[in-house]
Amino acid sequence: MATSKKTYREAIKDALAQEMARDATVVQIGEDLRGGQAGTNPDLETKKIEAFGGVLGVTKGLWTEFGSDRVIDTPITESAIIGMAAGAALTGLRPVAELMFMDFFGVCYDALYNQAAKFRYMFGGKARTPMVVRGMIGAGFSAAAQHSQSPYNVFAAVPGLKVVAPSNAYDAKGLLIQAIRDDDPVVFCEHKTLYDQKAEVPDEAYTLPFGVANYTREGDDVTVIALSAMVNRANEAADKLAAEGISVEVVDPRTVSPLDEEGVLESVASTGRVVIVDESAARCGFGHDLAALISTKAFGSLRAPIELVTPPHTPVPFSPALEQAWLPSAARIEAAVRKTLAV
Amino acid sequence: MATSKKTYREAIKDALAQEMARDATVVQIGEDLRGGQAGTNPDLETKKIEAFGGVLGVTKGLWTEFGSDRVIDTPITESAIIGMAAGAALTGLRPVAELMFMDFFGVCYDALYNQAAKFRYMFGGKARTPMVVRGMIGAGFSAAAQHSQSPYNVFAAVPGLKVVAPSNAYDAKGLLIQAIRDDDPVVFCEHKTLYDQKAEVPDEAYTLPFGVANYTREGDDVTVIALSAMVNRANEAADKLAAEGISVEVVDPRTVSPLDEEGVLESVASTGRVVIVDESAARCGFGHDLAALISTKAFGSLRAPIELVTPPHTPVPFSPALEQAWLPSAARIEAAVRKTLAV
Amino acid sequence: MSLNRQALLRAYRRMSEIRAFEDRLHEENATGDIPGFIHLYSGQEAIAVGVCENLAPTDYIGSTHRGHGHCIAKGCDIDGMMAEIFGKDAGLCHGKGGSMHIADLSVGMLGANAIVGGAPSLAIGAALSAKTLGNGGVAASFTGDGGSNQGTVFEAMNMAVVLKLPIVFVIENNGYGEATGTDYAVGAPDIAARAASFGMPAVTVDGTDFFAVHDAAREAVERARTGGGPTTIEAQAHRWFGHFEGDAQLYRTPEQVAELRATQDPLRIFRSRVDARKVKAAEFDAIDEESRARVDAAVAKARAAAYPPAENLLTDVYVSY
Amino acid sequence: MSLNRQALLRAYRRMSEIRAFEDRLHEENATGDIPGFIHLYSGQEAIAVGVCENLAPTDYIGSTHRGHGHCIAKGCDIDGMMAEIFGKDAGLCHGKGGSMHIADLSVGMLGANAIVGGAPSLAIGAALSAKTLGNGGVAASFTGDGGSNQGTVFEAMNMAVVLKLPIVFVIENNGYGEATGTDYAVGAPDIAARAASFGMPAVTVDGTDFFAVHDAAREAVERARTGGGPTTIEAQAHRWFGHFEGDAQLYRTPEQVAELRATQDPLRIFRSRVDARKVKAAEFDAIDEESRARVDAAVAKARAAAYPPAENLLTDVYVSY
Ligand SMILES: Cc1ncc(C[n+]2csc(CCOP(=O)(O)OP(=O)(O)O)c2C)c(N)n1
Ligand SMILES: Cc1ncc(C[n+]2csc(CCOP(=O)(O)OP(=O)(O)O)c2C)c(N)n1
Ligand SMILES: [Mg+2]
Ligand SMILES: [Mg+2]
Repeated sequence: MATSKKTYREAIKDALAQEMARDATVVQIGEDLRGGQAGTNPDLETKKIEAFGGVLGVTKGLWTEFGSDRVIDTPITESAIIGMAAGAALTGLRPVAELMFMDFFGVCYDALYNQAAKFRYMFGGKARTPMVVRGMIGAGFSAAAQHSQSPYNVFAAVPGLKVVAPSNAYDAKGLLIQAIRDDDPVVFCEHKTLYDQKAEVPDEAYTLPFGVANYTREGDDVTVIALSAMVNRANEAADKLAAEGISVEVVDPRTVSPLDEEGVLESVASTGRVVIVDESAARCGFGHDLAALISTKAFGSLRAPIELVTPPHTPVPFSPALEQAWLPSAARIEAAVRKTLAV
Repeated sequence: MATSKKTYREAIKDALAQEMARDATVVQIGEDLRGGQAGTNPDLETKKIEAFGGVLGVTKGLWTEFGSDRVIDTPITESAIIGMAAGAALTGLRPVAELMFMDFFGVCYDALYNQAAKFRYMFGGKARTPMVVRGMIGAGFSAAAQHSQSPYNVFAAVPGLKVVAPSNAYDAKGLLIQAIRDDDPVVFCEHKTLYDQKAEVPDEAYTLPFGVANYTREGDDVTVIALSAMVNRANEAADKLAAEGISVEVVDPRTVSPLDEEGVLESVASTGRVVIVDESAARCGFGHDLAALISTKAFGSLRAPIELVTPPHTPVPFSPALEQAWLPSAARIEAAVRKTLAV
Repeated sequence: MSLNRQALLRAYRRMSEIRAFEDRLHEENATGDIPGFIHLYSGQEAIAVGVCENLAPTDYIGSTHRGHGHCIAKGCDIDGMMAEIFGKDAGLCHGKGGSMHIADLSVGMLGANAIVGGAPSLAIGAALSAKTLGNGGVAASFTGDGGSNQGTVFEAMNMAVVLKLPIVFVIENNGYGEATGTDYAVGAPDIAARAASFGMPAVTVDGTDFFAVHDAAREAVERARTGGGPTTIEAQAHRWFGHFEGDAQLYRTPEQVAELRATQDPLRIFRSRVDARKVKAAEFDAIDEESRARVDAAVAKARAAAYPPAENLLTDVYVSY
Repeated sequence: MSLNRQALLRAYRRMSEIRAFEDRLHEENATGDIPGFIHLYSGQEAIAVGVCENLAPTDYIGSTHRGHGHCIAKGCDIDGMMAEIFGKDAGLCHGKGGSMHIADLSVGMLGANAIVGGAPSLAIGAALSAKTLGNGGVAASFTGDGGSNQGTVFEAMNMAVVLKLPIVFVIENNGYGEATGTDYAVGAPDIAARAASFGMPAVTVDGTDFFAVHDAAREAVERARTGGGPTTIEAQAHRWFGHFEGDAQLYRTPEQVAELRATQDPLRIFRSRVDARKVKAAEFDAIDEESRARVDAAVAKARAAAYPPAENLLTDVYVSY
């Protein structure tokens, strides 16, 4: 397969465009998806300005290519967006809904967690709800407390939902295509600080399976488990430690749900020491989920206490000075690795 | 203090009535709170039928005592209810909002987690938001997938929220009075299967502090941590095991957030064996949070892997046959205890 | 009222089946053998049937906690419904859903819904599917007067207008949300006018009158099917039982309910509106008899049926995981 | 327009300060020194000021992501605002909130809000406090045209009607929600009429005309204060800058913006409507000069101010924990 350097943003757009071209039942639903074209500005109509692709810029070009019936621009009404996507998924479409910031799940969560996620079970297996909810997660851009959260822990707690959080452009494309083709509702979390990061990405469509962790680097001494933007920080710490001869294995689960339990446990079994890095929450987060998994199922192979590196139990602060301290840093990961080795 | 046998329901009602009498800024907000009196049925107006106190029956009598201005009956619009409560709390009231079933948080979560919980931090400490959101949690009554959940794990993940889940009438009254007097937003989770359970409860007002676990029974061999309705099941298992000479300590954290970390760790230190029983979730639940706490902070004292007893990763099924299998049972707790002892 | 004899009989049969189903459930519930909560539809039969008689099996509806009537009207199997309500494996949802989650996509029933106001946004999704796939399909959602105050309902209305979706929003105004009067909870002078202000045609009809509902729905469905966008129908009809089985109904007197049953019976009104030369009273009586027998049989089967096997607890969460 | 000289000068000063603040932020943002996103209010000054001039410091407002104008109009300290926007410890929220969360309860400002449609339900809470405490207070909420489609906004309107709360819902219709036109996203023919259908008085006013807004708001606030319940005011005025700083504004031409600035300048319109014998042009000029100087000083202070110390990360989450 031919590949090229693509940003995480481009990789996502690629996935959307290729799946829309392949399957006429795939539609995009979201706010401002044809921004610049909506409304009835007479001075613009003739100009054929390309829609800017939503505030994320991710869908740029899709409206021009597929038109208003498949790139569906909506009012600012997330509850109707997600509910409509769920209803459409039940009845023959494969909608991809853009939630912009995942933080907005608070205004539309019922449609996702009580409806879409539960249809199949409540209806005794007689429904499928193939939909994707895409949106940004993550701190780092001074977007403040209501635009910087990473609630994938909340989504992963919901039986019926699948939850994906790619850490690089290659994974993003393959996992998003999988998400669109998947017959279950998928929450696809895009970290806002990764959009401009590039990787070598195949030009053609490909899928990556859910529930398969990626060992972004292999190592013998300590397992560091990290997701999404935290993977870079983990690798940064690992680089630093490698210079001192400390060999760190970095495991990126890629999908929070399903979780590659085996992949995680295997690495833990081989190193016996674990650092979990997680941006979601200081309480009841994905990090705690991993710690529970390991402490219940790999207790025997642990040679040191698990180290959990999360943000503090505070909202995300606005000021960059505080926000940088809020985020798990490479330095904190490094310190945690050393701590597990000191036991 | 004089005490009397009271149901969990009566204890809660007691707390509400006494706090309303004490403090004129305490108001109740919810659907159907004066049901039976609302509307303009001319045949009823003269009859002065007592409001039935909402579908939970918990607020029965309050409307008669305090009137429509303090027992505020609302349309079925949870997002406006919680938002209104948050705004009122910021500006001088101490609202108690009844959400009926906590499962409904999906239609109003923004007001709780993005607004009320974050005001104080976002506003640099210049706000207080003394509000309580009360509602039912829990499976066991065949209320099916959208009326049987226990999302306190989701709430506990939110910095700024406090989360309470009493397991008996005595705790319910003391913790609810504390919640109303507390200056932070509190989510108060009432397990629907506990409403008719009785305990000896002081007639006067009293508070129980948040963040203080209750050792419902002391023991030497294994620590069982359980919350809300699971406490009864844990004690049931403990009774059974006691007959065989196995001594189980049952720790009820009572508040999910703040969590009595010390209280939990102390027990674990003394027994070295832990079973965690949790109804919230099979992934990213409160049980995982506890397991993470213990495995990171009490690793050295653990003599066996932590056992985690949760429901499966499925929605709550309707049919009693399945629902009973869904709920963590005394038998499963018992088996888990034996397993930790077998190591 | 240009329905032919066959259509009249079919419509009456549906209404009669709903009545028999609900009246019987009222009795069955008293035995304590029905798990959970049930909300009965008696008194509102003409609404569900008046709307659904205008829909094809390939059209979709979204429903409420008070969904039995909608299910029957849309063609759900009565045995399957009854078994579901009893929590049995033979139920339409294999006992996993219960009364508040009965669904059958094969007849276009997107599910009862335990979240008040849940249906409209799902139904506009079905309408979007129809529009996108260009199959001429139409969707309808049912919401109560209480539920009509939910924000998501208004969002769905606005979305439907903006996207010109083929949908009919049915608001069933039965005077109460639980024990709270519509006159208290709906601040607007008029539910239909409120919907109209979102930019769509909206009408109010007598929900005890099948023909009034049917006419309004026919017009609305036609408009939707021909690309004319959404319509709201507010249909007014009181329920005869409590909010749920167990409701003491403090908010109204037994006399008021008796009066209701005497004067606002959708079945009796239906009969009175049909020319006795077209359909004889005995024919209606026979249908009622058959409905009761149909429901008898369903109850017997449901009671005899097995609960779901324990291993089913873990199935049907995902298509694949 | 029965305002005295002092009131006129005060109102103009507020509008002038908002203009100076926003125009300056536009420049400051280009330096790259402002963290996060900012949404500027230039062009809409008459709305915030026209409303807030009718409110006492003890009255409350809830605001939006485009909140600087509301903050200044309600009396927030300009130095504190600027420092907050720069993320400094001297900010009104000690750098923890930023542009989208500026709040100062001591002057009745319940916070800008990064959730579109967030203010109305919070503001009815403030109105409930006023009603319950019987202190004669009033609340107002600001929401954009885009936000006016959010379900929670309609819920708040219905609740306010039902409980007869002392509140004014201000809908600022500036023609766009991000890059999407109001004519597309609002399916209703008329935002104010849609609000009126919920059972309250609702008017549409020219949001570039301080006096039109002020008159409508005075009436609404009076109604609220005297127990007459809620009112909605739709005020129409375009913003001059992009949705946020960085918006390429593909949806309108530079010529359209220039035309806007030339013909729909709320400050110029204000001046033109005031009798030159009452206030001289030079006086207005002097106020503009002072506003710019005020903002100059605020920027200088904000730039010189310290970032919050690291230990502040953990404070102010709870009152007690
Ligand atoms: C979001 C949500 N809020 C509250 C409830 C509890 N509840 C169930 S039915 C009901 C009353 C609904 O009234 P209405 O919409 O008029 O329907 P009706 O029962 O009259 O058919 C309420 C409040 C719920 N199930 N979901
Ligand atoms: C719930 C929610 N949805 C979407 C957004 C993203 N967003 C921020 S501002 C905005 C446009 C708001 O438009 P409008 O209400 O008209 O206000 P304006 O920007 O024109 O002042 C959007 C969609 C958000 N912050 N919150
Ligand atoms: Mg009703
Ligand atoms: Mg706007």
